[in-house]
Amino acid sequence: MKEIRYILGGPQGGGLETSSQVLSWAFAREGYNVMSDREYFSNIKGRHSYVHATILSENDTPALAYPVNVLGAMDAETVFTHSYDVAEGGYMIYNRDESQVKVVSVASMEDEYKEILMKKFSESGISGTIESVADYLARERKINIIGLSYRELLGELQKSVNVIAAQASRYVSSILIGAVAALTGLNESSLDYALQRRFKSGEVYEHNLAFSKIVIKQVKGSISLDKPIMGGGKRLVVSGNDAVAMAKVVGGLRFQSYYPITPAADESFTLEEYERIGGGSDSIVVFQAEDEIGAIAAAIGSSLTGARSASATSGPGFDLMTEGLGWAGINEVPVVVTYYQRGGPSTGQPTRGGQSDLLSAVFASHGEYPRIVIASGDHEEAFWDTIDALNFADMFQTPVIHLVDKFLANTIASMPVPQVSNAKIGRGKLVATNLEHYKRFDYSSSISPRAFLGNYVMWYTGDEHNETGHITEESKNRVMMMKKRMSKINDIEAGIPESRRYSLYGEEKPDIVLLGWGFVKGSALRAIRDLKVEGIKASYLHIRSFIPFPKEIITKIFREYGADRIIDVEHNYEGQTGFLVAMNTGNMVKRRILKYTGRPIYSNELAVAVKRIISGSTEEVLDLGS
Amino acid sequence: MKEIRYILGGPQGGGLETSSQVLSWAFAREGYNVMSDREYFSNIKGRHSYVHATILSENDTPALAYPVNVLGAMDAETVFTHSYDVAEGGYMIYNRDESQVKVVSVASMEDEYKEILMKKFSESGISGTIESVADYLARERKINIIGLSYRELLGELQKSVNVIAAQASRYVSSILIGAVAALTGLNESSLDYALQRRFKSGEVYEHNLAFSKIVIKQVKGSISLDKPIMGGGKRLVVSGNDAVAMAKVVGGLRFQSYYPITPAADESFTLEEYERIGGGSDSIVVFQAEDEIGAIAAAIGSSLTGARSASATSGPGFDLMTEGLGWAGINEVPVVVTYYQRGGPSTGQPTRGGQSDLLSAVFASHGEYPRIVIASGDHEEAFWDTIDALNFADMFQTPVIHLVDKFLANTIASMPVPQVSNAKIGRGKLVATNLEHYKRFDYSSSISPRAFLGNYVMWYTGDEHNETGHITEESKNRVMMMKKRMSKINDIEAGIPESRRYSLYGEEKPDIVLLGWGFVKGSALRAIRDLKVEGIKASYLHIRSFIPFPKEIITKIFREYGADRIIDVEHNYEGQTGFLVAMNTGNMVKRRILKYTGRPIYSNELAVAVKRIISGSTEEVLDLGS
Amino acid sequence: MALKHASPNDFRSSVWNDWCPGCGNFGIVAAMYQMLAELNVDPEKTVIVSGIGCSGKTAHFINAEGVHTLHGRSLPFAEGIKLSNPELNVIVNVGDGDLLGIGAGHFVAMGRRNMDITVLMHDNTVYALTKGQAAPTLKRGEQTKSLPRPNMQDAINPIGLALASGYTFIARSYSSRIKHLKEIIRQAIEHRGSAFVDVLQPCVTFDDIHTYDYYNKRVYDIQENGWDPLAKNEQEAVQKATQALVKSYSMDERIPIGVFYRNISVPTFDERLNERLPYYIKNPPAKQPIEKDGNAIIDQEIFENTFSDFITEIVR
Amino acid sequence: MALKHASPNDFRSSVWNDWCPGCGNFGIVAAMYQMLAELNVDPEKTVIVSGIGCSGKTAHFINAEGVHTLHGRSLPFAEGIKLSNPELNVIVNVGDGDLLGIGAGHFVAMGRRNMDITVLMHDNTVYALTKGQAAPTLKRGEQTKSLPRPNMQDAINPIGLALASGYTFIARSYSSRIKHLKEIIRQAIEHRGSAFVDVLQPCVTFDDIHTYDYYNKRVYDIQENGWDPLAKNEQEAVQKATQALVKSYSMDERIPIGVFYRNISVPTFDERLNERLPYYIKNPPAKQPIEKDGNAIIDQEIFENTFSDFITEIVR
Ligand SMILES: Cc1ncc(C[n+]2csc(CCOP(=O)(O)OP(=O)(O)O)c2C)c(N)n1
Ligand SMILES: Cc1ncc(C[n+]2csc(CCOP(=O)(O)OP(=O)(O)O)c2C)c(N)n1
Ligand code: SF4
Ligand code: SF4
Ligand SMILES: [Mg+2]
Ligand SMILES: [Mg+2]
Repeated sequence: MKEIRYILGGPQGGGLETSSQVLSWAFAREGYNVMSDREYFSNIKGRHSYVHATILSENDTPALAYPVNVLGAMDAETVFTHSYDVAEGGYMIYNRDESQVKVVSVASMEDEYKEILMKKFSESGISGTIESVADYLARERKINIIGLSYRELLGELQKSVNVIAAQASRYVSSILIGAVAALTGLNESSLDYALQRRFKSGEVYEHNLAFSKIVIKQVKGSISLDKPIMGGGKRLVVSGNDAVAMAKVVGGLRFQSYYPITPAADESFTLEEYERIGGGSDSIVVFQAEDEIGAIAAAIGSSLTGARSASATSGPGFDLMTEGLGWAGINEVPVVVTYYQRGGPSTGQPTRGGQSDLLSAVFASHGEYPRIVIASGDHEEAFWDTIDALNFADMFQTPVIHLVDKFLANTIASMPVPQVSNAKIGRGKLVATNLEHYKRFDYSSSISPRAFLGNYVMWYTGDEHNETGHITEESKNRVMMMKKRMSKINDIEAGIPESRRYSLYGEEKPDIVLLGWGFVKGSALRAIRDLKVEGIKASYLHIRSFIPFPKEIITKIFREYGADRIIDVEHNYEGQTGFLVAMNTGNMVKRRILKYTGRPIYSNELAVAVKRIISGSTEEVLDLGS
Repeated sequence: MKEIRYILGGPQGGGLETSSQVLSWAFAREGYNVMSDREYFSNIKGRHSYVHATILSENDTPALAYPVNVLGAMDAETVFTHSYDVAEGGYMIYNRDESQVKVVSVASMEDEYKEILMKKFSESGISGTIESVADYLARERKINIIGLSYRELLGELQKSVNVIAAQASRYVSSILIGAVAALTGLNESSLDYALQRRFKSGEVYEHNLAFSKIVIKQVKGSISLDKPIMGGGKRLVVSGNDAVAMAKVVGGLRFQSYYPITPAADESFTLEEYERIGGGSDSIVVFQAEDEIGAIAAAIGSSLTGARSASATSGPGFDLMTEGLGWAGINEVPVVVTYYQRGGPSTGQPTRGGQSDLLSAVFASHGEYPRIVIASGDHEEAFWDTIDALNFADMFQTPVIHLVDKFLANTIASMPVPQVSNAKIGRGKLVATNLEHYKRFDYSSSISPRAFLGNYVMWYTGDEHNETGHITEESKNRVMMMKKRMSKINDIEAGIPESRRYSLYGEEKPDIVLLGWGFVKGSALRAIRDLKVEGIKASYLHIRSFIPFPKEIITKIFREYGADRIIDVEHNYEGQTGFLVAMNTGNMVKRRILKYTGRPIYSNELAVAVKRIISGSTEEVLDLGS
Repeated sequence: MALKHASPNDFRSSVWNDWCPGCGNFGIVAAMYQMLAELNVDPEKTVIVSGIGCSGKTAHFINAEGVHTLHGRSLPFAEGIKLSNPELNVIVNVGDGDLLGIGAGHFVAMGRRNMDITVLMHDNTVYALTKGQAAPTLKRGEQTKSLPRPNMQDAINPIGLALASGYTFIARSYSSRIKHLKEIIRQAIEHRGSAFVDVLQPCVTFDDIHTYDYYNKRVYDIQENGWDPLAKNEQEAVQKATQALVKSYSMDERIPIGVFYRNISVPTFDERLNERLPYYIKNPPAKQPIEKDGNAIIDQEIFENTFSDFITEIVR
Repeated sequence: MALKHASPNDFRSSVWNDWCPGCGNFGIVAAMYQMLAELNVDPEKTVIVSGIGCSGKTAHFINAEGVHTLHGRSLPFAEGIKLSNPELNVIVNVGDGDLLGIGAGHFVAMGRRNMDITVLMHDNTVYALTKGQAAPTLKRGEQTKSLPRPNMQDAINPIGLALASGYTFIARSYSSRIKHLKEIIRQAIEHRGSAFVDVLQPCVTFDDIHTYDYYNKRVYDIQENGWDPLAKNEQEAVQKATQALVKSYSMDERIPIGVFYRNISVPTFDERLNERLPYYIKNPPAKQPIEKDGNAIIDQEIFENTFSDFITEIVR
């Protein structure tokens, strides 16, 4: 097979994330492309969480899709939850000590889901025990069931490495490492490497290594995964949070303020870890503020001194930043907000993903000021977009909102090691030294030469002001200052070319054009390839910037193909991109594929939905995935 | 003349507001229609402020326009500032003791304006003293100059009523009352009435009355203002703030939270004054919160108990409310925010007007939830819209944003006394009593029956939840709950008919259609009448609701007249309504008349701009008024 | 209506509790179940307001009105509820990050009002639900499990802050002394005015410093040591407050729990309102009818009388 | 660069001052002009940060860097400035409504950090620029000119709140005792750490209670009375803090001014940061070059070394 997919599930806090990292590392080292999504509740311990990974032998971005080839279950809830997720001929690894556990007795499972499952089970003739599920899967769906006694395995571990029972039980999640390694025939050396990478040398590493060998011996069966195409070289294996953090370091960030919020906070922790840049005398100040209002205010204050400054947050925090953004806007302060979208509205689905914050980002804060809003579709884009965001902020002296989402943030992916020589740093228009009288808001051009606090006396105010930054309410000045400030919109239009605002993939003369952004990318690219096999010619227009908007290309595709052949694909309810398409081009989006369950759009459900749309449906709402 | 206009100016805090109120009352009592705008700096004492009023003998809404028939100046700055505002044949009253004061020496005048004026003066051959201005106006512009010695007048007052000099000087602003009364031949009894109304009986009343008589004797000249058409009955004379406050009382508001902000706060003070409803046992709790975050949170909390609840704020405060609004949205809480727009962005122009907060109101808060956004164009609309807002909130169980602006808030206008029997109160779907198990978010319909805290056990959470209000992250429930909640958008579309969303005025078969909202109304109505005289047939489409949007009528006018004959008129830079027109109908606005100086659009400049557009201009930016 | 002879279990909701096994929050909710049962409160007249955090889930675990609000905003939500229906018994369960970090401004403001609301702060020294960052209760230099470096900010002294803000009942308890906690909660609820309880709550997942062991060794009851927290007038208030402050500073070796301060000389906010609006407590906003057969209850006459200052009769 | 022999007038900006005649703010800004001149500071190295209110305009009246921020947010703006360029001398002029009303959360937070910033609170008991509503410094029951009813909320004790929040320099002065005020400002600026000065400032337009007369009769200097506010270690800190608190409560008949508390045993935030980032003070964020000829200063080698934990070599 060119690719395999697996789901590993277990209770939140049970070590699953670690297992998934180890496997990602091991596969990446072999030269596979890896994409591993993590789904979890807003909960610290006990609720069901899982990783959903695709391992691709080809040199392309893997997409998330169903069904999977392997389901590895730490606990009964995983078996129940994902019973219908495995492909025919696939494998399920579970704990046979739990064979008699019943779905009704799984306290941590939400009632809503329990009801759905029990209904399905009864339709499938499943009595409700783990055993009955396993039997059904083996019988009806030709799935290879591998029931292991986790108790016995841990017993063996105990014997072989001399740990006490309580400690051994911490290794349950490692069973899944062994199982996947065994089925895919992962090189032992790669596994060893990945374990070392994760645990360094030491006891835990050794126990894990020993344990994986024990498990591998027990797991019968194999999946023939093709050898990877990539033959050598270096790869980066990162989460979206990490990719952004790295790029901020490269891009010259020197101040990051934040207030903890899922799924943004991990970016700040990574920055904190690498705060001493290259171990030298340069460093980034990472500042935990008392709230997001303080975070944006501090980032703006810092930016006034000349330090590249940013914050990272999610919906609730972003709401609190809106007033500050307006101040940055009227004062022409470069500042970047990395906006990690999650399921909204309000607290919503704090650990699930979404793309429903687009409009609130585009229109944040009262009044009018120029701003830039860009969005990233995968880890590589996120890396380079972060650097762009910092440059754009300086170039246009205005706030930049960089939209990413929880899917990206928490997905681990392999990508090329960035060539940092490609990372250009432009600080924009800075003032020449030794001026007699400095005017921060000099009318001579829309972008006035910038000086930093500490060098010239200057004034800033959130009130409308004159060239020197003092308050004035005079009408003519108001018109001039508004025009100067707002005409940066033209500079932005001119300075960020249309080609930077989108990417177009797929067929040259498509029957159907998918329109999407952010994390839709991976699944859309895969779906159009799959559709091609079925004889459907589709292309994917990936929006990378909302302000400035890719007006020309969108106008062109509407003109060339007509609204009926354009499908907006988004992780939200309203198809928000459609609003911006109308606003910018006057074209009304007529067909939509939407998903707002907080789970990512999978390429398989997307392909099916596209076909439904082709057959006449105007809107498809997706809901695959638990 | 059918109408007269005057400007009265003086230092902020110098009693001007009072003089203007007295005159408004006096004219209203005579049966005139009155509209009196107040322009002032974000300053407590000393900066130039002025009132700009139109007194109309016909039974129609007066519009603000230039030039004026009378300029009454308390101080030199007023003379300089408004030198070019008086019509030929008009009057200027000033303090001849200040004849030698020079424009350069007026410290309180902003440098930007001083420069402009000095340039104009030198072009007009004015040397720069008050006297030189007066001479110029008399000579070149046929303006009747009435120079009074304010010192002598106050001296006379001192003699006649026996006050000390320091006290007498407080009456400078009253000179303007006398002057306007004298020129317009205002009935003495009306003036007496108005003074009593303002000061009750007592010394200040008496001094004012005596003083006005002294002044009237000195003022030579007269303007023949037609007798008013209205023959009797009662009239309301209110500011926009007051009209909204009254309507909240009538509409059943029982809780208002606020944090002081210009120009919203006066509404809350009026509510506080009338907190004991009709003097009975009912009352409104008016709560000064610690900030706007607290204000919206408290209003939502209050609403959960069943009390009709609202807050009032302006841009900076609204930004801080966005997170709370999202919570109200996901929890389906009726709550009203009266949004007084001022000049933005950021602190902007705190005491000036604008309409630049439309998009931020329409898209406030991350994620997606149903909301209603309505806007009022004059005092009467503001009154009835306030009651609608309260009803809509209850009917659709969702936040309602009621957009007004500083122009409306601070303008005093006469209007009919509302027939409160027309004020219907609909509390929406309430739960029948004595339920066994209450589910706040019952799926049975998009609007679930509502119960109040204190009656049934129920749960609310900002997280996605199930029917009982407990958190759930399950996918199917998410889809159902989103659909239930968001489909209120359809209920809103169905429940608020298209005809409620706009008003159409003017010619049946127009050459030009003006599109506007809010305070544009008065000037637009006047402008289309003036244009008619010049042979231009225009109509005015007044948008009263943005969510739901008047899609049908706008689609219709674009179809019938074409984009080239539709002009968007707004108090902002971008023509924000155009974005919403595109979004809702796919039509792109092509012509715009915009003003963003913080001063209202005057009917005369609007008419001129319309003609320019007709002659081919695509955008006109207005800047009349100091 | 109140349950007859309510048992603690009657106040347990049907929602599965997903706190980590061993979490100190279990002790807090257990004490609440017990106290609500003992007080035999009406579940419909008792509102549990919470913020966002592990602690915020408390509202869902209790069978009473539950309002799970926004991070940092539990107090103004609670105040709105109380203001419009003062008959309701309002209890706030809130995290230390939520209350004293993002929510500190509201905390200070409520003290100034002495609103009759009980605030139970789940003091676990971390932002638990976001995975263990330093909360404002963590001392400088301490490095709990998930901190990459020792904490850089000083801890707030919650008792000191409550004193400065004007809370009239200020206490501390400990989640695993359930009996003590329960009694403190009772007193806090029964106190008329703003009551603040700092509940020491081990977070077994992220806080490896302030463990059960840590607290068990250190806590002692200041009432057992004879401290009388009661202030009956303004003078006593200053005296008790400063002494309470001195007590609150000793947190390293021995940790005082118990009632630090109780001031009964300050009118509550509903009393203050009732002075201004004489029918307020009897007839609060939530209980007033606002319509009759779909019409406003304000008729033309009331309207014109009320707003007579704005109305003029045209006289020619 | 610093002006040679600067005079107070050198620090006066060209902006017309539009405060009401007689406003207490004039005294504050006069004291600042004098002190800035005496300290002979560099106008470019001195940043006046202000909030929104009459007080907020101060930044425009002073000829030094001026950052007039948002209502309630002056402190986090100031902190961002200080954090990225600790060389700058950051002084905050802020209203009492701004700092202790909407901004109270930030006030508490900064105390925890002991950032080396001076906060001068213009204490005029009202929200002046919005026309005289009660600020958090106005006592309950007081009814200043534009209040329709007596104030319903209790006043904050600013000294008490600053103590509870961890400020290490806490003082009070009075706008018309310019010499005293000037000296207090000097000490506040010279103090290393978070300094808070409660400046009594008559608002002649809206506050008819706390007039010059009112204060002139009541203020007395606690230093003249012999109070030594200095705490040199943690133990002294508790002792001085509680005594300072007792002093701060007496506000009705006689109003103490002077330095209430000064603690030199707490490291400032830049010192804390410097421990973690050893070159921080010498080479802070604002001073680091981030590009060379338009390229990132991080080259491929540094990048791969730094992030080696994320990089793998493909091995088949
Ligand atoms: C405005 C906003 N910012 C950040 C968050 C993210 N957040 C969720 S829980 C939490 C921390 C909770 O800590 P604490 O209040 O101490 O409660 P605990 O989990 O420790 O009980 C944060 C910061 C949020 N929900 N809203
Ligand atoms: C978020 C926000 N809310 C409200 C306001 C309106 N506002 C302007 S000045 C002011 C009060 C200022 O009072 P204070 O801080 O005491 O300063 P003072 O004018 O008394 O010096 C307020 C509430 C604002 N600018 N921003
Ligand atoms: S993370 Fe800590 S506070 Fe949260 S449930 Fe677990 S132990 Fe309790
Ligand atoms: S309103 Fe008060 S604080 Fe503001 S300038 Fe006037 S006197 Fe000063
Ligand atoms: Mg906590
Ligand atoms: Mg003040």
